Amino acid sequence: MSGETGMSASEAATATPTGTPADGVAGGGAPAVRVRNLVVGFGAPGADPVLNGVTFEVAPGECLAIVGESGSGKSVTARTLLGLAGDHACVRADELSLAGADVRGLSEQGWRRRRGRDVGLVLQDALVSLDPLRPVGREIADSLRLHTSLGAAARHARVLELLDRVGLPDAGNSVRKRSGELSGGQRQRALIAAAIALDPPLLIADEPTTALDVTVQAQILELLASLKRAGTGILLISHDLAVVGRLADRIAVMSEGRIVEQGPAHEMLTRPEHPVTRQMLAAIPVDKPRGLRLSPRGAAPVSPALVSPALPAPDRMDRGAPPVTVLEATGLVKRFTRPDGSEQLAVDGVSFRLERGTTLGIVGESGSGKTTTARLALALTRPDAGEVRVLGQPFSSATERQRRRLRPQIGAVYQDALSSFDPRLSVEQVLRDAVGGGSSTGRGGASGSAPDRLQVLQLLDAVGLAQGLLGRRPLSLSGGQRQRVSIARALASGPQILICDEPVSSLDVTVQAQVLDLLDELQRDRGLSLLFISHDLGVIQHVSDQVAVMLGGRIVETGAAARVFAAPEHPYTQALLGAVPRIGY
Amino acid sequence: ATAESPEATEPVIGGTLTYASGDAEPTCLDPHVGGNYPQALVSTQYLESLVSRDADGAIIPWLAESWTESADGLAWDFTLAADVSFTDGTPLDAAAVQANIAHLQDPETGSSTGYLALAKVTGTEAVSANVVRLVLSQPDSALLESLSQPWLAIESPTALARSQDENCAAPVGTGPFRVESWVQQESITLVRNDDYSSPPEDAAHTGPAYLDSIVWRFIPDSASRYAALQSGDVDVIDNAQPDTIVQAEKSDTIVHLDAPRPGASNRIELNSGRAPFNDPLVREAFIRSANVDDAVTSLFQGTADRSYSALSSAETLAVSRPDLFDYDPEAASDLLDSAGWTERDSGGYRVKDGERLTVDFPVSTNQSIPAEQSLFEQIQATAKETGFEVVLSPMDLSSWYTALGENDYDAVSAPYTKVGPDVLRILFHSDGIIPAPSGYFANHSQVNDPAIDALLTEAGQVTDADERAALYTDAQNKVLEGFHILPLFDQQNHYLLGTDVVGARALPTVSTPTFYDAWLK
Amino acid sequence: MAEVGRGTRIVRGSRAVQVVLARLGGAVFVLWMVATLTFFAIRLIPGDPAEAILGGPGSQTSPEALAAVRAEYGLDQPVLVQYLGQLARLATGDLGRSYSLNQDVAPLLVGQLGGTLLLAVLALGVAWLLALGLATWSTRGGRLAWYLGSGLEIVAAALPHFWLATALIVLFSVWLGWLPPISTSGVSGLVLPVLTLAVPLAGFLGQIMRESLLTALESPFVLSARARGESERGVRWMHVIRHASLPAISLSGWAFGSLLSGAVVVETIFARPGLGRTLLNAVTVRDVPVVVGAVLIVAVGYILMTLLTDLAQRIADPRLRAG
Amino acid sequence: MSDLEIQAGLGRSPRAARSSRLPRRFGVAESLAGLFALFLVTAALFPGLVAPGDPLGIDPLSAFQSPSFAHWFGTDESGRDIFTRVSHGTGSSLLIGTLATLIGLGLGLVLGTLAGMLGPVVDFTVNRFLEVLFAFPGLLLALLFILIFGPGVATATVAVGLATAPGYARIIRGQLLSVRSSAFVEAATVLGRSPGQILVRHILPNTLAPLFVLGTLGIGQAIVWASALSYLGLGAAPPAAEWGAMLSAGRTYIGSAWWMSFFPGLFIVLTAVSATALGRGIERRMRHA
Ligand SMILES: Nc1ncnc2c1ncn2[C@@H]1O[C@H](COP(=O)(O)OP(=O)(O)OP(=O)(O)O)[C@@H](O)[C@H]1O
Ligand SMILES: Nc1ncnc2c1ncn2[C@@H]1O[C@H](COP(=O)(O)OP(=O)(O)OP(=O)(O)O)[C@@H](O)[C@H]1O
Ligand SMILES: [Mg+2]
Ligand SMILES: [Mg+2]
Repeated sequence: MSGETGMSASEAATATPTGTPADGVAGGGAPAVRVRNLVVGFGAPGADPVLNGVTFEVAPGECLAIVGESGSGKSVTARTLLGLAGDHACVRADELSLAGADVRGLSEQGWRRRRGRDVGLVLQDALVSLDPLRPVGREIADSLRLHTSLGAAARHARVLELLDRVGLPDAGNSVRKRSGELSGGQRQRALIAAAIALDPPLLIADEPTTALDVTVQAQILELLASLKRAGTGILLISHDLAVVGRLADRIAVMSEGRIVEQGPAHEMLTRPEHPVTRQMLAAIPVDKPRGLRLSPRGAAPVSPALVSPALPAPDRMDRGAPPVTVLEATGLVKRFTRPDGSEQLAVDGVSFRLERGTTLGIVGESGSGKTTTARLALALTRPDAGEVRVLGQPFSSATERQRRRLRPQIGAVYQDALSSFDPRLSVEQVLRDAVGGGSSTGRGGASGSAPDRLQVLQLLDAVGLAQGLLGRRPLSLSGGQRQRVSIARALASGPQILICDEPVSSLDVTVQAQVLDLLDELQRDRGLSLLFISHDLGVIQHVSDQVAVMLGGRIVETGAAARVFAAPEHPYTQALLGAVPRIGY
Repeated sequence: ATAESPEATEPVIGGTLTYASGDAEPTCLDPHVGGNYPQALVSTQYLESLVSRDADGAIIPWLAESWTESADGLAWDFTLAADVSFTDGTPLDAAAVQANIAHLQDPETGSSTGYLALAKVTGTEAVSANVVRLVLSQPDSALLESLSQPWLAIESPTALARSQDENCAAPVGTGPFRVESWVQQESITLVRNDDYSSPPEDAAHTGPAYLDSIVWRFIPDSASRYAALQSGDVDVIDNAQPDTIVQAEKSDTIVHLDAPRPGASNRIELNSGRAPFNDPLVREAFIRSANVDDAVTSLFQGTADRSYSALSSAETLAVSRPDLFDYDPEAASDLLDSAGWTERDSGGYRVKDGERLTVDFPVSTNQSIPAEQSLFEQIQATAKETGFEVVLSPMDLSSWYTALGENDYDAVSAPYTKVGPDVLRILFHSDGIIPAPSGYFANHSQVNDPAIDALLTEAGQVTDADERAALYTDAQNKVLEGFHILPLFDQQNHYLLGTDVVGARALPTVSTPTFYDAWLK
Repeated sequence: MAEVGRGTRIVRGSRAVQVVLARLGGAVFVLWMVATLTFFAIRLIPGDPAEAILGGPGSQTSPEALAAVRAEYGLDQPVLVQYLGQLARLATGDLGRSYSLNQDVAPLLVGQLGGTLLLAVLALGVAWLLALGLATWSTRGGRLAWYLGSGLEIVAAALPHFWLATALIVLFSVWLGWLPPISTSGVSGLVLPVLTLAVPLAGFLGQIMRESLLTALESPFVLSARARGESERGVRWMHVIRHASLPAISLSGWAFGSLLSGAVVVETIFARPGLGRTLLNAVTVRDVPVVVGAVLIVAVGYILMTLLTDLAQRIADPRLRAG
Repeated sequence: MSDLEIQAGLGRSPRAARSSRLPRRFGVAESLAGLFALFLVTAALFPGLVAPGDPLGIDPLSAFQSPSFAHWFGTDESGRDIFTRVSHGTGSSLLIGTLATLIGLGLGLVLGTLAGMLGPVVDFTVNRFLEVLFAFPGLLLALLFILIFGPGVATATVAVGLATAPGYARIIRGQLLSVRSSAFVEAATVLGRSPGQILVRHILPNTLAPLFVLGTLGIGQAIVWASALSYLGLGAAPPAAEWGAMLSAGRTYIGSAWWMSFFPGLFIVLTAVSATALGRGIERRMRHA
């Protein structure tokens, strides 16, 4: 043990990244981490553990991906490997070794000596994983300060070297910047730099790309790949098989605290055995043709009996009828003044038409103006120029009073469903309000007319929610359930148009699949017209008839989905397409 | 422990004494300006008057070594002590005294106390270099007593010639100390006058004072003040609270110096100028219904004696009438019945044709120490049993003045400190009822009795001591028998000294402390 | 994650000037309103200022004196004239002449200011230390520490100054005899007043610091710091403390105001020269110039303090600078 | 920012708020606070129950008695029983606190709503006005008010209300603005709700709900304030059994009779503390609901 720690800090610091995985394995021979039958529980020992017999190992220069839906225990696994499972967590394992050394029952000091040296961690949420008050340089230098005897100057030099290595542009400057001044991608790189400062044999990346745009995501994955080549063992954690596809050597699928299936990446992706794995694979929207189910039947049961007969459902597939434009935007422009007073064109001359029964997908990176466009379409903000027409009638130019007539024709689904609910209201109240035209101000479930109640039930059923949820408050619902409720609310007034701003971005792939299917069904059953906004090209590709690609407030390319994805014209579109994570290589 | 300090040991020269006053900080150190007790307290250390008083109340020479009154009593000649000079070097001579009288009578000065005391003085003459003559409009038997007060102290004419601000900041006198510096709101520093040569006859020694300097501080909060004395941060405090005095009496590190102020006793004045107290029966009823004795014993814990007189016990001419003021609820009830206040209302208060028997009692929080205010509360409580509703309303000084000015009170307690029985004239002569333009007047009980007026006016002029005594005695008896006032106790004036302070005493004039003879162990 | 720092410097510059100007304008307006309000408020008080000017325990004012005073202070003129006169003088930085202390207000108050500022600043500092100490301690020790800590904070926040002061005097001066209750000279005399002011404030600050401390402790960046092998102490000193301080900093302006309120009581009890005591006296004797002057100074102090606070915040929190 | 905002923990991050991993705060403290509050209310409504006897009845010969079985809290300078007085004082003290808080909240509500609802111009004006009020330290504001309308319980109460109003106004305004710009209000607009409906259904309830907590917290502070005024001789007039007044009366005798000022002070502190504890408790419940 003392010999272990004897592998002195300075060596670690000066150890230059070695070339090939082979060397990595040879160096020490021991796997970077080996876990056998790990059990982690919180609070009462009676309560069934969060992790239940997890077993895996990662060799140096190898990448193991743990994939599982939200709450399956991925992050706990990650934290446990660092001895950071939490104060009142009880950890048991037949084996738990880092770089060959048993770390069970290690003292706090012992753990501290290993963290960052034997194992580095890159956290889920890059945006908040760096101290916003400290220059990233200091953050990175911390690991060196803690584990090496390097002087300030040496540390600084090393930090620059690291920033270079993770490909942060103009390291000299970035060192002094704080995370707030860096873009998401840059923060993630900085974070990785901090994690690999001492070349730990193992790097744990917990959803390193979830919050990032596809192009950035691709770059980060590439960076991790280069580290892997340099001999670092990588434990990659994600809820999206497609993401890990291009990096992982082996994949472990986790569900409810267990690893249900584990094997070489290729096998897992091509010949999955376990239903969970299958379901995950099925859930990936990329390259799945329009209308193909992503989630297993029954995930969202729809009993036709209850579907409200409010609208005749025109068959989307009938191409005979001439297209009717339900929503039309022409030359929309929206400026914002930044806090520092400078002007910013959030939306710059955006025009589009949405035809009845079809889906117009708007894709673009963060900040490209998608939400603003949506808000303009909903007439929640006044355009500085241009106009929005609904069903051929003036919308954005009308007064709110006049608009109110048209409002029932347009429903909206938001990215952050939770905040779009009045925190005081229960699910039932929310839906009643939506149904009863706001007339029902009754707090208790009892009040309100019977037809109202029937309608509410129909809505619930339409979005595949159990009636049991009626009494709950949105806060206590899962992400998927919330999104369903908000869709139900949007449908309440029997709209023709549904405007969805990133409806699935905060959900993990499996849940996302269910929601996408739900929307698809609803569209078919009710002849809805969807304006579907997302930053995820895969999703857009799956759901859209027409596509518009936004960049910096402009629509750089638009056209039929099939055409755009088959033969993208604009280089940016091509870049996006190139970056989309795909299964099968 | 009491103030008798062992004189056995030799006085130690030097040292600095710290004095903490509970009174408001003066806004001007020259007692000519305005003229209130806080000024008197501090100015006693650096200013001196023409005459002083000894413990028996007899007038004794000070800056004036002798004086003569003309036969008609309209002219007084004062012979000034030889080779005395002010701390700025100006010699003390007739001209100096003239300048002071002029200064006091000049409206610009804004003198109140001194101004009123010199009401009868119409002019001054320098008979010779060291003999000055005061010319009067009428004989004034109280002249010497008036002149003995600190508010009429003699200051350097050269200093008086300065602007009022300068003079207020550092008045120049002949006293054993002089004003070195004054940091507003913090402290006044006094240093020894090494050329001092004019101690009063009753001083314990001659020549300069023992102390190097005195630091005069202001600590309004009584608890903090006492704490400061206990912790030895200060050597002397004034306005000591009864309970602290009792503690001090027990302790062996603090001595108590009790020096009741001269002039009026501390009393409640009943406003006979309006109902209900315009009825003598009701006045007597109130007085009989107030259990003052128990209150005084419980509140002052033996530090103050009950008074039955209009005058302070410091006044030799004070007439005391215990028989008039004993607590007798039955008698009180009978009196009220016979006065027509027969019914009682739900609150148990007497009622007469719809009117409740209410006594409005504005209390000046600046002028009444807490113990006094508690005393009033107890009177309120006991008087209630007989059916009086006493409404105590504590207020700040200016509101209090206003209330009085608008004759909006039935009972009030106001101190009046003045040397000699002439205070009776100010308090009970009907002239004192007519408010000055300011609304201020001294005759709060609004006694309007020609007989009393006559007695007081005459007493103010006769020169024969016995005659004067007789007149004042009659006047007092009339006032007391008319139940115009409810005497409580002597105007309290307690000093607490650390035992290391030796030889401090209060001047018998207005009982302000003097540290001329004092030294620190 | 809007990209930061795209705004052109020039625009930013002119913007800054605008902001500063606006701030100044606001400040002047506030001062003017404060002056006006105070002036007329005092005017509404029943009674005769002339009385107040001559008034003092046991003093008997003569008509002549009053007349003289009225003339001297222009009290015989119509209120509006007096008001305008006052404003005009204020504009020239002349706070007029005190009724009761017969000296010029400006120098008087400036003289008093020192003591109060010293008190306030020290109290603020001590409060900060107490609050931080308590918050950190009670968030690291177990449940007991937690209950104790938050309990202490709430109690402290509820302590009235005047009661605390008395308690402290009785305890430290009368019973233990460690500290002088009253001494304007020397540090020992400062201890009790400063404590009296600091403890309740510490209670308030502590309550917020605890909240933000927790937020910080739970935030991912702390987790990743730990993952680097950072020690508990390291985590607290390198990361958490600063985050915990931010909201408290933003409160300092308010805290300063409350300290001045407290100074009124504390300076009276501990017989310290200072603005608070002067103010209270002035108000009770209706010394208009002093009150107006003092209030103005307080207002200026408050405004400066809020400006300083903003500045401090920007220094402590780069995110604000980024805008 | 006012002490209330601090206590109400506004600007507290949802993370800290939701975090289930904190120890459950004040489970104990709350119940204690509740008990004390219960006692106070009883004392306020039926002082006779808690302490039979006349709070004003004097007994000069048994003055300055230290706490004993006969007199739990001792007696004061006039031999009045302090426990009796403290108990009978509860009513007035609570009343003062509550009324003052109501006044403050009322004014704050008016100002806040004006600022929050009636567009930028009004908002600007009101904000300036608030700034002015903030530039007065609360105590001074109260002092001025009292000096104009004369000391006394009524004026003291109003004064405290006045002094606390700006704080409330600011909180309410902030609350209003955040609610108005919240996503769920937009959602309601999208559903085609009229401004009136939105106001009634969403904005008002979500704005007013926190006021209850503020109120609870406020009462404690208001009582402390009022007692401070009484202490400066500007509140209830002696011998009225009001805590602040008793406290200041007792201070004179602090050296010899500590109990005279200790117990009234203790009750002030305890009341404020329990109010805070309860307020916090309610607040947390509301947030976790
Ligand atoms: N400190 C803790 N105390 C109690 N329960 C915890 C704690 N940490 C995690 N859990 C529970 O353990 C389960 C797994 O949590 P974990 O964060 O590992 O899920 P995850 O797979 O990372 O989900 P996501 O993809 O959303 O990050 C969750 O139900 C969570 O509530
Ligand atoms: N209310 C606003 N005030 C100022 N700037 C705004 C506002 N709303 C949006 N912006 C700016 O407009 C640009 C476009 O914002 P928008 O939210 O439409 O982008 P987005 O495509 O929705 O990004 P994301 O994918 O992250 O939601 C961004 O740079 C943003 O900073
Ligand atoms: Mg996770
Ligand atoms: Mg968006």
